[in-house]
Amino acid sequence: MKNYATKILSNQEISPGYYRMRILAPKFGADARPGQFVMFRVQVALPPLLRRPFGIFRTGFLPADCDGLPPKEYVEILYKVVGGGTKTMAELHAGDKVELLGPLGRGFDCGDIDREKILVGGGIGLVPLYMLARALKQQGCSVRLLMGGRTRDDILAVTEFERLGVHTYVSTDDGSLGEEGFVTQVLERKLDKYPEAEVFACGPMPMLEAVQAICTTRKAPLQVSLEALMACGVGACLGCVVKGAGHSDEAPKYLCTCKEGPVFWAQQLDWSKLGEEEGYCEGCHS
Amino acid sequence: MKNYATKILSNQEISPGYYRMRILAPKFGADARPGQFVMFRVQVALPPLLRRPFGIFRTGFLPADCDGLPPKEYVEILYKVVGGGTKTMAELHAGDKVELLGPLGRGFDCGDIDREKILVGGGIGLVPLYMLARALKQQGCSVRLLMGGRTRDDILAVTEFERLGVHTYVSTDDGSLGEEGFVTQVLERKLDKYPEAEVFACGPMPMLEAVQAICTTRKAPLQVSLEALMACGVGACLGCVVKGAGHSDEAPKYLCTCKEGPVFWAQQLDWSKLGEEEGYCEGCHS
Amino acid sequence: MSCGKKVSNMQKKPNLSVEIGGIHLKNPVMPASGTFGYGEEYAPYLDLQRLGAIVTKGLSLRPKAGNPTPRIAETTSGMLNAIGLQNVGIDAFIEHKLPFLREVNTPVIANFFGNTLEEYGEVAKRLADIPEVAAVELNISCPNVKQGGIVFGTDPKAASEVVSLVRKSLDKPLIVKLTPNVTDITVMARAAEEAGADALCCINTLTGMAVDVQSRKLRLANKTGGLSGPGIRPVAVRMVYQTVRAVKIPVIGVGGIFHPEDALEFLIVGAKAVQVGTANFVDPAAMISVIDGIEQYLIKAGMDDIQQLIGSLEE
Amino acid sequence: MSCGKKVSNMQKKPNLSVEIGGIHLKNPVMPASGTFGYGEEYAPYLDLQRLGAIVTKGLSLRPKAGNPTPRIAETTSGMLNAIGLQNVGIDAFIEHKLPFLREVNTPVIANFFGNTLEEYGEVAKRLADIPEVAAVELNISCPNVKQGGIVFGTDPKAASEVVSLVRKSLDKPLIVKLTPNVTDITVMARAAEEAGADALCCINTLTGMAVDVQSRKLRLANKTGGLSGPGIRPVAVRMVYQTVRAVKIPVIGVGGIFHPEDALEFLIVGAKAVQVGTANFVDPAAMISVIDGIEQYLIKAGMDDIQQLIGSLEE
Ligand SMILES: Cc1cc2nc3c(=O)[nH]c(=O)nc-3n(C[C@H](O)[C@H](O)[C@H](O)COP(=O)(O)OP(=O)(O)OC[C@H]3O[C@@H](n4cnc5c(N)ncnc54)[C@H](O)[C@@H]3O)c2cc1C
Ligand SMILES: Cc1cc2nc3c(=O)[nH]c(=O)nc-3n(C[C@H](O)[C@H](O)[C@H](O)COP(=O)(O)OP(=O)(O)OC[C@H]3O[C@@H](n4cnc5c(N)ncnc54)[C@H](O)[C@@H]3O)c2cc1C
Ligand SMILES: Cc1cc2nc3c(=O)[nH]c(=O)nc-3n(C[C@H](O)[C@H](O)[C@H](O)COP(=O)(O)O)c2cc1C
Ligand SMILES: Cc1cc2nc3c(=O)[nH]c(=O)nc-3n(C[C@H](O)[C@H](O)[C@H](O)COP(=O)(O)O)c2cc1C
Ligand code: FES
Ligand code: FES
Repeated sequence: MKNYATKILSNQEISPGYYRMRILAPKFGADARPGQFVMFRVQVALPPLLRRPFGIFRTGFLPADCDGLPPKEYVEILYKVVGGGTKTMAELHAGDKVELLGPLGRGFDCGDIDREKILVGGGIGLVPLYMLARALKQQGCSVRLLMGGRTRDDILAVTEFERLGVHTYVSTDDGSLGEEGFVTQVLERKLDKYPEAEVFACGPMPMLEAVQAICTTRKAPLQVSLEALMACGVGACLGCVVKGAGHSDEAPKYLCTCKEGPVFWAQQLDWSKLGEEEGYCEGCHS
Repeated sequence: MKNYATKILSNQEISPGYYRMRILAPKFGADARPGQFVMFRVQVALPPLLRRPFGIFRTGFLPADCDGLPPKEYVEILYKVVGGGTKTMAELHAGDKVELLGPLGRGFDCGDIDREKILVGGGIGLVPLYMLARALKQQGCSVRLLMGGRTRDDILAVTEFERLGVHTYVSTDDGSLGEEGFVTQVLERKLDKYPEAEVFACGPMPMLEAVQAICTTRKAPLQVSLEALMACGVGACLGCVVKGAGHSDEAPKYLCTCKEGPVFWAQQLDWSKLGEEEGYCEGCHS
Repeated sequence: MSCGKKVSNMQKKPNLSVEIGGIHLKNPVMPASGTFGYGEEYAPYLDLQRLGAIVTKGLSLRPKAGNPTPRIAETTSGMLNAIGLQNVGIDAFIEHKLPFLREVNTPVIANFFGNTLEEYGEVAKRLADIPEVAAVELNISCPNVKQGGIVFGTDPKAASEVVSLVRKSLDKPLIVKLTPNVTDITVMARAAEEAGADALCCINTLTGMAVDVQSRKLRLANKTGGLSGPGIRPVAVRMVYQTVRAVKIPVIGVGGIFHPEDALEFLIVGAKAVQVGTANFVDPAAMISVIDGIEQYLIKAGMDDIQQLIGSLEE
Repeated sequence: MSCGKKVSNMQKKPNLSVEIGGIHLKNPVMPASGTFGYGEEYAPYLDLQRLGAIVTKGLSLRPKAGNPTPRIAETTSGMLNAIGLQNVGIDAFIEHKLPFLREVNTPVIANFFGNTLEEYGEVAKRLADIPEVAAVELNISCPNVKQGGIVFGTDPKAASEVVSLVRKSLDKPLIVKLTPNVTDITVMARAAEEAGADALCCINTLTGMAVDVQSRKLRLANKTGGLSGPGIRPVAVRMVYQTVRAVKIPVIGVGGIFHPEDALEFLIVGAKAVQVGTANFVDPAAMISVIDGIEQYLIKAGMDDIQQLIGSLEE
């Protein structure tokens, strides 16, 4: 957990509007746990003023170059261009200076090694699931990824999950890739088949709400990774709070998404009020 | 006179801390007169907020590329890195988008074709003199450039003047290039020899003051190009004013550097109060 | 696809026109006083006929020399100015500036001020007689010149006095421009409304200061200056929101508008029109982009009249 | 060359220490309340011992939940916040936060507020008993919470009352933090001084607002929020300049400090210390750069004590 003043190794568009950026980060991998994130400082000059939070897609090493230097360790993030900050990021090049704070936050609990794992990702919400899938596979778990998106363009990095040995199921709202329909339909089918499965989800709020409803009915343990507007990322500003279970106007119970999350157990949260303001709202982004 | 939304053709360091930038600007050359300037918008994003004024060093055409396209017309500026804006400019690359407002302001009066011309440049103050020298040589005048600077590094583009057929005389405060001493000493010698000469000067305020004193004593006609803080460059904000001849606190006479200048006849200005705040102060830049 | 394009091409252009205190503007976008000279300076860079109105540099009875230099300083996302209301005076305005403006088919709003209560009244009387002046904008808020209005603009009684006097001196639409440097802008807004203002304009600049740390001197000869630019927009939007809810007369929003979205913020909270200031220096065509951007927004939102946008904030 | 380096290495380090209302700070740089949590949050990123002081998030008698979300919005070179003074309350502060702070060799300044006059008095009494609290900072200026002080901070009589009460309730150094949302900050400054403040802190956030033009909703659930960041610095410098000249007690400057030069502006106009707020979010080590930068400036300027810098403005 530190601030890396470092540089970009590569930054490429992987699907229309989606980018993959690799950032030099020696010794980052040893610290990072699945579901954690980083606060990315887009450029030394303003704007944007504030850093932007991004999930850690993975950490890794670039093979040693012909330059004879040792392999370079990197953090990889996947991001979607939604506003000024991400637009600026998409214009950055290898060699540009950036800053990174992390790894931050509370990641996923890997759960019971013997139970089936179902990972549900919606669009860019897939990001924190890769490190999780890798960790689960290393423990020997059986892992399924249900990946949903509006169209083909929103389906990212699925082959990378497959290479880990994860069973992947793709669905799109318009049927342009995989099954036509919502990822939650696939979830119901899989839970019919594996009623003991543990569920891990990240994606737009309507998806998370549907997943929560399904898991509650079926008593499947659920962890969700949330998003929120963040200024500090370390628990200092209290800007990123989300309503906890039992929250009321009289007795408010706010949880810090950056420090107590971004991953929460479903039962920690007040789902009746969650969708109103917090969480990742893909709709608002367009 | 218009706003060019255009791009950089090249941007190179020509001496430590000094840069030469070529900017694509079709049909710019036909409008530009010696001594005029442009308002350069460093980047579309902030900061810097305001445009920065730069003298037009020259306009020209890049030879037609192997791409078979017609020759590209450019505006060339020379700039010295002194603060945030110029620092950012030094980091720009060919192809980067920029904006240019111009040509702006009142340029030099070419004077009497039969009289000897003496151009006095101090450091980056040399910039507006190149187009002037070119115009004067085209008219068939005899032109001398007295170029001064603190050290060798401050002596710029002299060979370009020589190529025009201008007689050049270099002096540096530390003697690291040309004669050791102030450019004003050279001026006195030249005026001894050519008492009928007309003088054109641009450079740091102490230099301009010394040049003005010499020319007043010898009754040599003098035009100076001044600098001032500018917001608009077109006469709208009144931020760039300089004290005119006869200025007093009771009856202030302000002249707009951007619109009524940047070139003034020495007798238009109130020299007793000029050095206090206005004009190019190289000392303040470091 | 081409079908979609055809439809949007055929779509009727939304109505952008607004009324401010009885004058009709073809759209709600105009320059902020002091950032657009007398119109002429920017004529090479944009079509003045496209503007909702042209607002002049602040005028006074006699020519005014303004402050010593340096008069401007750039700050983070803003600029400080202490021009000191330098202007040609009402006579030279009529003689040298009006002939140009007369040829432009856009209403002229004359911004003005006085050094004393009486002077305010006298300038108003002079402006009353100029047919080309469609409306006047009374600056009671300039923070740069000691006699230039700071007393009027921060004290409701003084403001009321000067607005009443001007109201009596001319029967053109009267816009009163308020300063943000007050504890409660609604108090000033109501005072101006009661004294006879037809519209209000919020905000003038915030008083600020900057230091050159190398020389350890202030960066403006006048010590303090007025802060303008993108950095002040949140304060301006807040004050327009408050003012709109405090008075019945129209409010013009100004402060840090650079892009169409910035103007939309003001219109959505209830401003009937907007002024663009510092942005003109950075992008002389900023107002044109703002006008076009508002139009496009209306089309996208399915609104055929800007009235549907004004005050459309969902609360 | 190497000779020059040697000399500067051998040079005695300038003295950066300052006194604020009787407490000794090793340097004049500290975090602004609410931007540094309770210190612990930033411990992984900088050495807390290097700071002049640590200022806590605003504390109240009982835990406070704060405002609904969204609570923050980024604006041009600034941010709006409407956290709503969420804090753990004085008991949890003592139990959970103090143990950590006790181990850090840096004075702790407890920022606090109340919802009523009486509550202010009660928090003050509780803070009086905590030996680790070196000084208190009384927030009479938070613009976000209706009962959170806006009345106290903009009315000299109310401010005087609350400062007097707190003064009677504890005998630690008392810093009063002022709001910029007033017509004349010197009136408030003098009221606080007369009521017994040992030092003043200027400024808290400017009240602002931002609109999401797509949804046509305000970007903060609380509607208005406090504007902070680089954009407000010129306003803050001006108010510190005015306040320093209006009172005899020390003034702490705060508002938009990101770089050493920003802090120097405040010190040169007369602030005895500075606070860094929003910058901590962007660069957790910002305060360290500011401290180092001030030191380097003093060396270059040939000053061996920061007292030579403070108030060194040439006018
Ligand atoms: C813990 C966490 C992990 C995240 N991981 C990823 C990731 O791996 N890949 C990715 O593409 N995005 C991720 N995000 C979202 C990402 O931070 C935002 O998309 C980004 O900050 C938008 O910046 P911008 O300047 O482009 O947009 P802005 O111009 O700031 O805003 C554009 C829109 O995005 C919304 N928005 C802005 N910031 C956030 C935010 N922090 N959370 C949710 N919505 C926001 C705004 O409300 C607005 O509607 C994550 C957010 C969090 C909190
Ligand atoms: C008509 C005109 C023509 C000019 N031509 C050239 C040129 O050809 N080449 C060149 O290198 N420079 C030229 N200048 C100066 C150039 O505009 C400034 O150096 C530049 O704006 C500094 O920007 P900055 O952001 O790097 O510095 P800042 O951080 O803005 O300021 C750094 C220092 O430079 C001073 N400064 C800033 N702007 C100006 C200005 N407009 N005039 C004088 N001093 C200023 C500041 O007071 C400060 O001391 C010209 C200026 C004018 C008015
Ligand atoms: C250089 C300059 C000169 C100004 N002169 C005047 C003036 O003469 N009269 C006036 O009412 N406002 C004047 N203003 C204030 C602007 O009209 C406007 O209220 C303010 O700049 C905020 O808008 P902006 O952020 O878009 O610039 C001036 C502003 C600037 C920057
Ligand atoms: C997220 C946030 C929370 C804040 N909370 C408090 C607070 O609890 N008490 C207080 O007196 N000021 C609070 N402030 C105001 C800051 O202490 C400071 O006065 C202001 O942000 C200006 O400084 P800056 O521009 O350096 O951020 C808060 C500011 C921010 C941005
Ligand atoms: S982002 Fe600041 S507390 Fe979570
Ligand atoms: S720079 Fe605006 S009037 Fe000259």
